[in-house]
Amino acid sequence: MSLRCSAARSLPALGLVLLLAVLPFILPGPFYIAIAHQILIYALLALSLDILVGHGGMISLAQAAFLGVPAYVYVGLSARAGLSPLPAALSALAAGTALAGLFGVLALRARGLGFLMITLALGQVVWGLAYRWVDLTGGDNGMRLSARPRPFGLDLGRPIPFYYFVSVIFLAALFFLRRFARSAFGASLRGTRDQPRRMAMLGHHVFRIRWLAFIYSGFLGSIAGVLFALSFRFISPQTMTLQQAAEVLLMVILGGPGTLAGPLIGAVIITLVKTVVSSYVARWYTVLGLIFIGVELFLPEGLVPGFARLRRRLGAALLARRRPA
Amino acid sequence: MSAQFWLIQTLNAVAMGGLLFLLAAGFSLIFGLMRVPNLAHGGFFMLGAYLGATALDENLPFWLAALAAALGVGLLGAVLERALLRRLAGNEQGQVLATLGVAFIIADLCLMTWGGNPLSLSPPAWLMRAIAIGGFFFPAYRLAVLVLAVLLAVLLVALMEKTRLGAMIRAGVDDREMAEGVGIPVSRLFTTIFFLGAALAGLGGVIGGPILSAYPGLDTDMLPLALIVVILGGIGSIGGAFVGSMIIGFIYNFGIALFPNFAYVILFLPMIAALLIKPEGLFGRVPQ
Amino acid sequence: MSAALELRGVSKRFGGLVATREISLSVMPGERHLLIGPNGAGKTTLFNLITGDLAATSGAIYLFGADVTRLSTRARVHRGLARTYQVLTLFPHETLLHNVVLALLGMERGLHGVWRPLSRRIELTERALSALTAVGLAPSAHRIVGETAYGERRRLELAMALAQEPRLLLLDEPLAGLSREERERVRSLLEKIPRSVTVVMIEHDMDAALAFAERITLLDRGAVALCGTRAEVAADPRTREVYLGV
Amino acid sequence: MKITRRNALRLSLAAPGLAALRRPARAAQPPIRLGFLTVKTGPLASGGIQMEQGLTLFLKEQGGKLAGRSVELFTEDTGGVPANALTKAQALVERDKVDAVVGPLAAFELLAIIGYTDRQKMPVLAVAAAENISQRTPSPWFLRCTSSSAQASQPMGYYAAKTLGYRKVTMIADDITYGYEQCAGFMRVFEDNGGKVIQRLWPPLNAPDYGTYIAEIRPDADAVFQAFAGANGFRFTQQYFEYGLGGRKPIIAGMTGIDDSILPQIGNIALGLLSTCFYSPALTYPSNKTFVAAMRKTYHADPGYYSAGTYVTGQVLAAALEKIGGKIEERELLMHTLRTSVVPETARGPVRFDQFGNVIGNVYIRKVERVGSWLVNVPIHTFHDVSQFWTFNQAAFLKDPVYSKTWPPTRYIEH
Repeated sequence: MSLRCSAARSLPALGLVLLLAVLPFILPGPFYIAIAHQILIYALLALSLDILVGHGGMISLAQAAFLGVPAYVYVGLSARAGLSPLPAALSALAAGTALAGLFGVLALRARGLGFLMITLALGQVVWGLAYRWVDLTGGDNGMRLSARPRPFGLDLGRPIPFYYFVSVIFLAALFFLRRFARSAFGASLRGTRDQPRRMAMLGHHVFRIRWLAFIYSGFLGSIAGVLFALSFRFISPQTMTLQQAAEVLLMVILGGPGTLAGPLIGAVIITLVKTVVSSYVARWYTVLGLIFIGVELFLPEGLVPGFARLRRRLGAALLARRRPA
Repeated sequence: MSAQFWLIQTLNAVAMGGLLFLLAAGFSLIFGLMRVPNLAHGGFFMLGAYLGATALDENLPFWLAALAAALGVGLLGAVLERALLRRLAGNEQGQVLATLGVAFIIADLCLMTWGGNPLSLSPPAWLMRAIAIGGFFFPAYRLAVLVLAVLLAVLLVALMEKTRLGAMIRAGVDDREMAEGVGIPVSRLFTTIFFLGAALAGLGGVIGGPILSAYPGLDTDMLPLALIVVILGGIGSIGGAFVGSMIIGFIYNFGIALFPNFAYVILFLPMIAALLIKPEGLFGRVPQ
Repeated sequence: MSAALELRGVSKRFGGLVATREISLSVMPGERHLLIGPNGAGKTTLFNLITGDLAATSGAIYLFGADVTRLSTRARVHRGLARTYQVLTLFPHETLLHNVVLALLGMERGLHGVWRPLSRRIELTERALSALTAVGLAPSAHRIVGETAYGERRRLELAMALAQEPRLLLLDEPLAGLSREERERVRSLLEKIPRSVTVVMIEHDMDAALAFAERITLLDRGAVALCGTRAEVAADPRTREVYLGV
Repeated sequence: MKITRRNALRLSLAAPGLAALRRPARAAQPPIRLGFLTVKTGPLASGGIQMEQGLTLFLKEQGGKLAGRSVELFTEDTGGVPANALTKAQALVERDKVDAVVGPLAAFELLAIIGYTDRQKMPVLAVAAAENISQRTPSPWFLRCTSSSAQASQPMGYYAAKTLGYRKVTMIADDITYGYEQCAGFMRVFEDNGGKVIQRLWPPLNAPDYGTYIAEIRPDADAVFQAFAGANGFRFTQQYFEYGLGGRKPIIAGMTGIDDSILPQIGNIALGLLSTCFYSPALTYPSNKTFVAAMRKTYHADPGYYSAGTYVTGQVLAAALEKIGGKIEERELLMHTLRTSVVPETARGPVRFDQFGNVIGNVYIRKVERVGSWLVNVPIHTFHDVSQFWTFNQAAFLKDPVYSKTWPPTRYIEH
């Protein structure tokens, strides 16, 4: 039974791997492949935020900083200091993760709206620094990256190799998050979300659990940040605006916090509306707003859990109808 | 720094504080009483400014234009409460997402209706001048805004503390079931609160209009300010919101005058500090 | 031998309101101690002070001879403290087993891994199962808490506390709201707690509580009105005055 | 909502049937696919919408055709966000297979896409003013028909010192590169000609209020040079008058500070204000008269920096395409022709281009006057054929760092 069970659980995962593998051959052209890898990068950022939001119950508006700061570090170190890609990337990850540690120490003193506001403020401070510290960041002009690296002779400058590069990293992160969700740490983190006082009474170090959640979240978010720098080959303060932070949060809430598929679905929808639908619908901003409202009215737990509920209910209704017959 | 510098920046600070109170009072009311983090508040404010600009274009007197805009935005708020937020009671994430959705739509429809160019709102003619104070000039209108903010604060405190409506609102918020048990129409009260909060935002938009003007992006410029004021002032306290507004007015004006390099973060650093020291806000009770 | 729990002049004020006033109390290892008093006497507040959920305004708290007044809840738990709640405080969307597993995880030192699935930690599952077995919940181990009966949840509270192998156990009305049958069941579970565990209990069911307790403290308006053996307290007129008679 | 916006545009701009009748030889040619990056949502939308107005008016005027080929216009909204600008540029290049791109609006958008468009060998006819794209880090595929940031502020520096006779000036601008570059150019020329910049103020882009800054303006300044963009220029000017400074300390503005698109909103207080720009709606060139009339008729507004920018860009592109027989697909030829041709008659006057693809053309010092029922920035002085290098030696200019907050260093500001 356990064999069958785990096979059934792996089915969606296998489906995703397959889909990502064949996607470049289905999509009509390189533009859509670029959109696909962008979606994966935003989805990775959303998944990293979901550690805080979905598993930790901490609604943060600072996640865009983990897109921006590692990207700045990567571009700065490789374009200005001439560091080779790997050490530059590792430094970027370290910087992003360290920033997460700092954010955690500060933000975890507050709760509820206070937490939301302090993360908003932290994100804005980083944004403001990027804007104003012109010598280091290039101000609003930002910084450019001349070329993507060529690890093992793989030319990441071309769309399809880069897409697969991002896909593999994304899948690895997804796999990690799946383990994370089922691990002892994941269980403890959800415990602190539901009953923080009880968790302390059970001997858990609530602050440390939450702080580590920040670290993991920041680390995964930083991976998205480095990929962002490689994808767009430039970085500017606009990557860290409140708008961007809100967008990532919306991806999580839209798709369904605490699920693996939710942030991915949220990233797909929001990115597609922004990049593709906006080519055809002038009032795409209104479309996005209507999607948010519609989801909250009809599937308030988010798309993925909401549809699961609908399916269960539908299944139950079908069963009920079959029974008397 | 000369005495004149301190004087004029103090005037600037309190005038801006008054403006911020007009912005934040409605947010504080809705959040404090109903626990709804209404992220469409900036949109309400901007919509008020645009409606006011249109009303002024139709040659309505300024105060009437302000009332009309307040009424319009208030009605929108009431409708939103009935149709949308009512169904999301207690679902904080849902409220965040849904009110942001409303904010997006308001921003987009304003852009569609009024175009991208900034619109000016003319204050009443008798306030359109600068008053000479000790060797420099200060806009009369800003002083009027300050006076209005003080009046409004007094009025709101009186409404909440002294009137039957205020007593019913407080009862309904404290214990909904018990309030319903003694015959208070809680459902209508909640709509009233939302109407009032949104109308205040709309009013603020028109009153702030002659200073800020109406332009795309006014909403996102103002929303963080409303949040900061309410956080610093404490949640759900009109008096706190007033004090918070004044504090922000002073921090902003003296901050950027004395530390121009910190202009981008001047409001956020003190907020972080305040939250670290007193997470529940400087003047608020702990929200649970 | 030092006391399992000792309070020295512990007070707690909320603004102008005094919740507990200069409470001093000593509970010897292995003792069964009962806290009684009318509603609002400060019993649960006292528990919260002992666990560290609330910080005492003044006074000192000792666990097994060590001053824990400034220690976190967690540190006190790791010194052998456990409690149950009057208002059920469980993880309602998880299984009973998972609830106990969380209790066991809390006692582990060091960091929890993010890689190894919790379900593969057989030893944890087994220990949790045996804790559930001890309170008769083994058959319900895989049910979701939210779907179980109230009585079962009360026993789950107990199982979680006992799974932590505490040296000092605080029970906040473990019999509250239970049917007669369930009450008997929990009573016999309480009887079976080994003497290596010191128990402090708040309980309104006087028959059960008096049968269980050896020493009794009577709280009234946040202060200790009386403290003594079962017989002494039962005989004292003040008990009748502040509590039993009213 | 115009869901089939693209098709609608194709219908309205091009009439293939008619074209076939008139020019059978060219009818076989597929339409020119023109990409357009603009901003239609968010805070920068005002400029972006005007860009669209200018370009669509121009194409409509041409009957939807350039050099005899019908034009299919692909418009994309970047939202004013660099990452989106790049994605939209990719959409235009890879999905829509456009032959050239008009836009984007903001410097940071241009900087975000230029690496990509260069790799794709895609001609970019930008409005964005970023200095270095036409100076130290040039792009072979870049053309600008408007002005680099300092191209118009340098003449203003000269005019302020020599003609207006100002000795001490306070500068105020948005705290972004565009602001720094305009101010640096103004300061350099102003001080070279005997003036002193005694104060610089940099309000954040999202400053709620300028009262604090206005109160700080030094009393001994002869004038204030304001180089804001978009709604900020309008708000600053209005508040400046609110504080009673309007009548006593003149404002001189950069090229977007008191744009014609916002003049009606500023109202009569704007009368007499001076500004510098590559364009004025009051210019008497025939094509400008047509343009202004069309703008007034269609949009009830005068053209400003952004709409004139795309209109002139359209004229320059049209002239080049005429020269090469509409062969826009031959991009090297197109770029070469664009950069080497002299267009004697655009709405802004005659233009030609330097080796970096930046325009050489007139810069006008303008004064707000009432012309009929309209407030208009009327030219009062013309600097002819102004280059982005002003009168400086180009080689020496390029050896210096790019204009910024720290270059050139301030000489007369006390710290």
